[in-house]
Amino acid sequence: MPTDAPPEPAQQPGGAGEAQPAARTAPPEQVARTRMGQPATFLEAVSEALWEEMERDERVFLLGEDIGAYGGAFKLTKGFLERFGPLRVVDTPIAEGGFTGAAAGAAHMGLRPVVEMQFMDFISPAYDVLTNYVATSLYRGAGPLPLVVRGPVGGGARAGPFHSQNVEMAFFHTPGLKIVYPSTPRDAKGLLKSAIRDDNPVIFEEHKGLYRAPRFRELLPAEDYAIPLGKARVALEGDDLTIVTYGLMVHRCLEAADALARDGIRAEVIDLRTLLPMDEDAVVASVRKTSKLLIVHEDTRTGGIAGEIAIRMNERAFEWLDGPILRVAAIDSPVPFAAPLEDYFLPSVGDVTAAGRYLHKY
Amino acid sequence: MPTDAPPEPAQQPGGAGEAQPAARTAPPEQVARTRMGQPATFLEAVSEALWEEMERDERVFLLGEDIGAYGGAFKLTKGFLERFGPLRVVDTPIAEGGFTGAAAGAAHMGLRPVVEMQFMDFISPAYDVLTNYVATSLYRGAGPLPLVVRGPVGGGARAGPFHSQNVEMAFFHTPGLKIVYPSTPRDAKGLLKSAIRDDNPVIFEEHKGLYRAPRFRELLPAEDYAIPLGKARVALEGDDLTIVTYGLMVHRCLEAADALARDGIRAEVIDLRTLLPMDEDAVVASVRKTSKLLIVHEDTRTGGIAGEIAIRMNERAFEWLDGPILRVAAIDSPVPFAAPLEDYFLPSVGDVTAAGRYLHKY
Amino acid sequence: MPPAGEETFVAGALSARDAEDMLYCGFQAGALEGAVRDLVQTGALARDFAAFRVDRRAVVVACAMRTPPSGGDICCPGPLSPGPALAFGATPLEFLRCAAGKGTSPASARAGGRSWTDVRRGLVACEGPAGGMTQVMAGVAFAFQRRGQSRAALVFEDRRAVETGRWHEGMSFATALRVPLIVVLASVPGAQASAFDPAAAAANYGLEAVSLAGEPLSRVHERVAAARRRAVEGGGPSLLDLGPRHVDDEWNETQLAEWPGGGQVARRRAEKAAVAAVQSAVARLAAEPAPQSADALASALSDAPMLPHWTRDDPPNPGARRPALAGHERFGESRRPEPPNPGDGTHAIVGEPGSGHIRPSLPDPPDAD
Amino acid sequence: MPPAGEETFVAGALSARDAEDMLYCGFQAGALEGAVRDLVQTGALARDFAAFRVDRRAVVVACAMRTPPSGGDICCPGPLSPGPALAFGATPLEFLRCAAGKGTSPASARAGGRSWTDVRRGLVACEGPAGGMTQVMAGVAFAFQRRGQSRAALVFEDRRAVETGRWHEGMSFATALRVPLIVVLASVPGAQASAFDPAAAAANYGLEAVSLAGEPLSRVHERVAAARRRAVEGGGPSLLDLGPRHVDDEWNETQLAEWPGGGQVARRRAEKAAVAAVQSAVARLAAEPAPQSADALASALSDAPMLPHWTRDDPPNPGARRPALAGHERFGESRRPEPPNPGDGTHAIVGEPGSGHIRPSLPDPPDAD
Ligand SMILES: Cc1ncc(C[n+]2csc(CCOP(=O)(O)OP(=O)(O)O)c2C)c(N)n1
Ligand SMILES: Cc1ncc(C[n+]2csc(CCOP(=O)(O)OP(=O)(O)O)c2C)c(N)n1
Ligand SMILES: [Mg+2]
Ligand SMILES: [Mg+2]
Repeated sequence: MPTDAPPEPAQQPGGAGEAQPAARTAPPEQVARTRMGQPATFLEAVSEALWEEMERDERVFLLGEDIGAYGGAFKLTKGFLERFGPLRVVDTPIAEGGFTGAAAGAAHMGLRPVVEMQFMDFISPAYDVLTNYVATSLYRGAGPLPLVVRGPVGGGARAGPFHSQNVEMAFFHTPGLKIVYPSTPRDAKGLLKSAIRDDNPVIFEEHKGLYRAPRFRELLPAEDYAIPLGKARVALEGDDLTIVTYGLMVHRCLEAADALARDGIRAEVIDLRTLLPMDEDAVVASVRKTSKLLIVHEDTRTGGIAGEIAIRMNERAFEWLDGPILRVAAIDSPVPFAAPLEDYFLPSVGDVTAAGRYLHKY
Repeated sequence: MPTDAPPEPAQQPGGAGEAQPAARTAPPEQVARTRMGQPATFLEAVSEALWEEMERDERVFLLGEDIGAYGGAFKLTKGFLERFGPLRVVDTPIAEGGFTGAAAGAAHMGLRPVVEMQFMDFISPAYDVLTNYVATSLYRGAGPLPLVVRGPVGGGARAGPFHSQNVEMAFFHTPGLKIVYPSTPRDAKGLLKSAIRDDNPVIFEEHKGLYRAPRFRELLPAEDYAIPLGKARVALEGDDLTIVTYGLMVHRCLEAADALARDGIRAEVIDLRTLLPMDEDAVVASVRKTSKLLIVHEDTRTGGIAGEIAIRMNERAFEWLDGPILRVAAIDSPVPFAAPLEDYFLPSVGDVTAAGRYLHKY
Repeated sequence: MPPAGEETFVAGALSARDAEDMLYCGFQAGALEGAVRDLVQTGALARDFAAFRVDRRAVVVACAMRTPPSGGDICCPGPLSPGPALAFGATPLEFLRCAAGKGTSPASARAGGRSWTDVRRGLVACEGPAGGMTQVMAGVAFAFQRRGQSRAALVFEDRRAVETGRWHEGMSFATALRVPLIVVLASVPGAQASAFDPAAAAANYGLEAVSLAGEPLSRVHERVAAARRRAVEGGGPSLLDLGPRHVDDEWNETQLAEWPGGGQVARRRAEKAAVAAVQSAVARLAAEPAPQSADALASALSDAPMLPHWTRDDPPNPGARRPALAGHERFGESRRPEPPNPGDGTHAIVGEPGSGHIRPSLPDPPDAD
Repeated sequence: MPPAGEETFVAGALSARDAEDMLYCGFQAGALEGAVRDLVQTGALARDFAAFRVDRRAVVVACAMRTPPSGGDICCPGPLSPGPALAFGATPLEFLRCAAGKGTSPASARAGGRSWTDVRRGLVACEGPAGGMTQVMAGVAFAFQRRGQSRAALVFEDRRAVETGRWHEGMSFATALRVPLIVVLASVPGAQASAFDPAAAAANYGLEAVSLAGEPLSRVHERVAAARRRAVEGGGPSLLDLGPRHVDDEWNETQLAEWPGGGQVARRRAEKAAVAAVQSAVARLAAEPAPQSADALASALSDAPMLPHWTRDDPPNPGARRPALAGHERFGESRRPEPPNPGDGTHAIVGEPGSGHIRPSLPDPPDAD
């Protein structure tokens, strides 16, 4: 094996020092909304957050399948390769465990990897490295491992059991991880920035149903802003009933709250935003005000996050409860493919409204 | 590639038809307790169940690392290779995902694989195939996949974060799986037999702290018996307070119940035995009697099984509750290695007793 | 080029009917490709299916596994590619039902895409992340070995599956146990070349990777049959690499003329029958009802209803979904046995292999010469 | 045998001090082996450590990575084998602390076994299931590539790691990106031979596996240095196979005599110093206090206390563990900065590499000749 053979040019790092961007190309369309003064979709907000964090901090880089030359399965990273070069937008083999492990190694060396799962369903091959190696690093004295694993989740896209999952409960039980699941473009951008700047590993879930839907478009702040992890948001104030939820379900719950309001029931809707660590104080405060708690999640019922919220409220707000803590969730089943089955499987506005009425009467 | 090359003899199946055992050797010591009229340890009970099911049903076979020639890391399958041959006691490569996937294939063909994880911590590389492929098989119309994944779990053995985990919450959220976690030799044998005979995939957890401890020895029924999955056991009757638990913690809770009894508090201890599906009716019945519920699990706190029990009791027994549903669990941390740290991390008899006293007074 | 010393293809080993089976399946694959394109245009199928292609050479591989004296082999078709499934007896209607999420039986409506596991007919569906089916099929092959049966397992993987740990763990199991498994790497057109050379990947497992790139159909058939013989005789797994696809090369005049039984009459007969079968499937699909949402409630466990509880003496539980519908009668309803439909293939029965030919008896087309 | 055309070992490239460093580390490894055996017998260490062995050739490999002009390399020692860690500056006391679960700093008491990640000194601990560290170290190597640094990553794996999908995914990443990673397969004595040939496994990734089985120490050193040069020059990863161990062959008279600077004086000086260092570590270990259980409560997150909540206006929560102790003051206590102990190595600092030699300056032993 002669050592003086020249390295293959196509595979070479950009230069001797820090990799330089190939050229200061114009920002691609999906990261230019805010600077053009236009409202951004959820997908564009995520894209803007990635772009701005990469411009702000050269340690930030992306890894994933087809994110470079192809621009990502959802075109979320279109134009990133041209701007930041192949050492910061890394096309990987189809090996989610392998590239998540590699991201951990890069984080040990002070880089800040953002791993894309093409669909978050494919995080399962990385379950081992995330729970055993990444989540335990700080605890083992091996230093913090700042890395973000992000990607599309959720049902409704007729994508069947392997491209529709919510993954929070696979990781919710693992000390050392944070889990973020935003519901609006504004939150998505601000929370993703915080996740990238956080010293802990963060799982970041983006609901496909929010990605491009025009009705969720928002004008985002022109300045650099970050939304702190671990803080819930009161999406709607009310004092008859607390509905705790997150992600796409926030919008279903707001619709249900509208319907309830027509019956004179004032529901408070809390968007958790960060699932782990959970903003327990926000839920406690609301439950002590309304004395009724309904939890709504898109993920399946048994072992869902509603349980943890229920026992925490038993621990901290039992005396204030005037009714059972109830939940609306998907049915205990893999995500069905056919449209009528999937619609039936997912929690609907009607489900939430019915549960809210029942609890209010209780 | 000539096709007439003779196969390598060492790797050949035993014969043309079904593999025959090498010889009817005498059963090894660890499966002979009951037939010798002696009490069996938990480990021996597991070993007996495997042996008897393999004798009863030729479709049953074992796969795992070092289970054959070496007899298993805990010597639980010592002598099995000699009796059942290499086609029913299969030494695998170190590839938990690979051999669990292979077990699924064998189950498609009507065999009944029992997979050993050398330590259940190493089930994490098989997380993907278990949750995506195995658990969804029946749902997808691909037929039931009868397979058991079993192995040692739990802390207290000074084995550090990678050989001490409890794995139930990694799978509790997955529809299509069952999870069993016995607390006594008698239950271990009877439940493992049911698990092997069950048409669904079953995760079967065996606490290392129960394996060899002489004080847990029990005389087992001489006849073939099976304990149905999904049925809890009232380990101690009482009407002041319900303690729901499972595995090694059953014994800690019984000790705590003794201490409480000295204060005149009659605790009812329910051993769940099967975690999924959960015997909710048994818990409901007890809570409606005692009106107080304490849940104790060795696994870490956040996202533990206590949450699901709490919300189910909200759904079905809220009117009967005279105090908050509380829990005693391990601290949210990987399992510590050093003895004083591990002891502090794990729930103790004192913790349970204190919580029981508090709840009784509430 | 085939290495020297290999046995040569004996056309006579194929009966005329076997040869025609292969033609029929190949033409069916082509007709299905066209039908899917049309259904995407009309909106009956999702846009995801626009890129749908069937590798005709994969059809030939699968047919070769069914050539006597074989029987009872199990095949896992590649992701989205129904070619091998057609050769193992799946019908175009089954494929279209899966794609459209139609049908009253669970698989087609629930899992979508490719949910046709039916071990009776020798089919295991490819489901889940890339690379994983090599593990599962290694276990199928192990079951044959364990029972001393002369059967083999066949699995198709995308070429990039060799990048996954799953694929390697499957290969490692298959090699260590020397099970009768044939792994075929196939690519859809335009597939990005893998960083890894399948030949080297095979060497890792002490195998020789047989490249079938550019080989004529008859040679593909022959190599598969040889790998199968080797596997059932205890020689262990094989890796066959179909190479990058060149659609026009794989099912053309020259290729077909060379095929035994590939004469004009037989070809036209097979093609007509295949096209007719696909047309009738398209028509039936349109007429089929959408699935009942009650099906979504059938349990993921074999022995337990999945309904949220709702009993009279409990406080009613609005958290339970659609309580008005949640009575147990309703679940019972969804468990009513379906009208028997043996060709449906969406209900798996674990047991012994079926046998025999998969093509319906074909009448000569009226215009046969 | 080394292939023809390879450059030959230039002993002069090693300074006397580098050569002696290697001797020192090798003797330290041996002394540690003996000390562990003794501590198991007295019950100070768990019986698990009875089988503890240090591969001296792995020590040589690690030392070769530290030979100038190298610097800033990162090494992940194999499971349980501290040899390479000693070469990268871990102390015998650190190893013994980890094994005994002693020490006041988090790593040694919390994770046990081998928790000495300290990238300042170039150490990443091997933790978790077999095969996984190849992935992590591929990422470390990527960081070097990304920054255009002349550094390389070194990872030791058990030979059976090649059976895991994790190892393959790590190799696939490293090869696809051509990162400066050197993978060494090592076995403890008695290791079962793998079903897989490392040379074939290497070929799978377009690499040539260099077998170091039976090679003299100087040759091992030379091959590693060559692989390192190749890696930092952009030539991509290498796979070195130390082969099955033959303990008596690897650190004997013949081997040592051939080593540059392996003359009697240097050898005795290094050996004496090494033995003394281990003895003093054993003595210090015995004197160290057991860890405080409060340490178990330090958070698994960098920015959040892990204590169960307990505030005055809440109903008190007996589900919270040991409520009497659970005040926030107590947590604050456990966050008090520890007395600085730069050589402790259990607190990782992410940043730039350290440099310089790892051996304390050694006085000549009194009986040196
Ligand atoms: C484990 C896993 N990760 C990700 C995916 C998503 N995925 C589906 S196809 C594909 C690309 C496959 O590339 P290739 O094999 O070259 O086929 P191509 O689509 O390029 O023709 C990916 C990443 C998957 N199916 N499985
Ligand atoms: C993924 C994974 N599975 C299981 C284990 C448990 N385990 C520790 S050592 C070992 C055997 C390793 O065999 P080998 O590499 O031959 O080394 P030996 O112990 O035989 O010397 C196993 C299975 C592990 N560490 N990682
Ligand atoms: Mg491609
Ligand atoms: Mg071994």
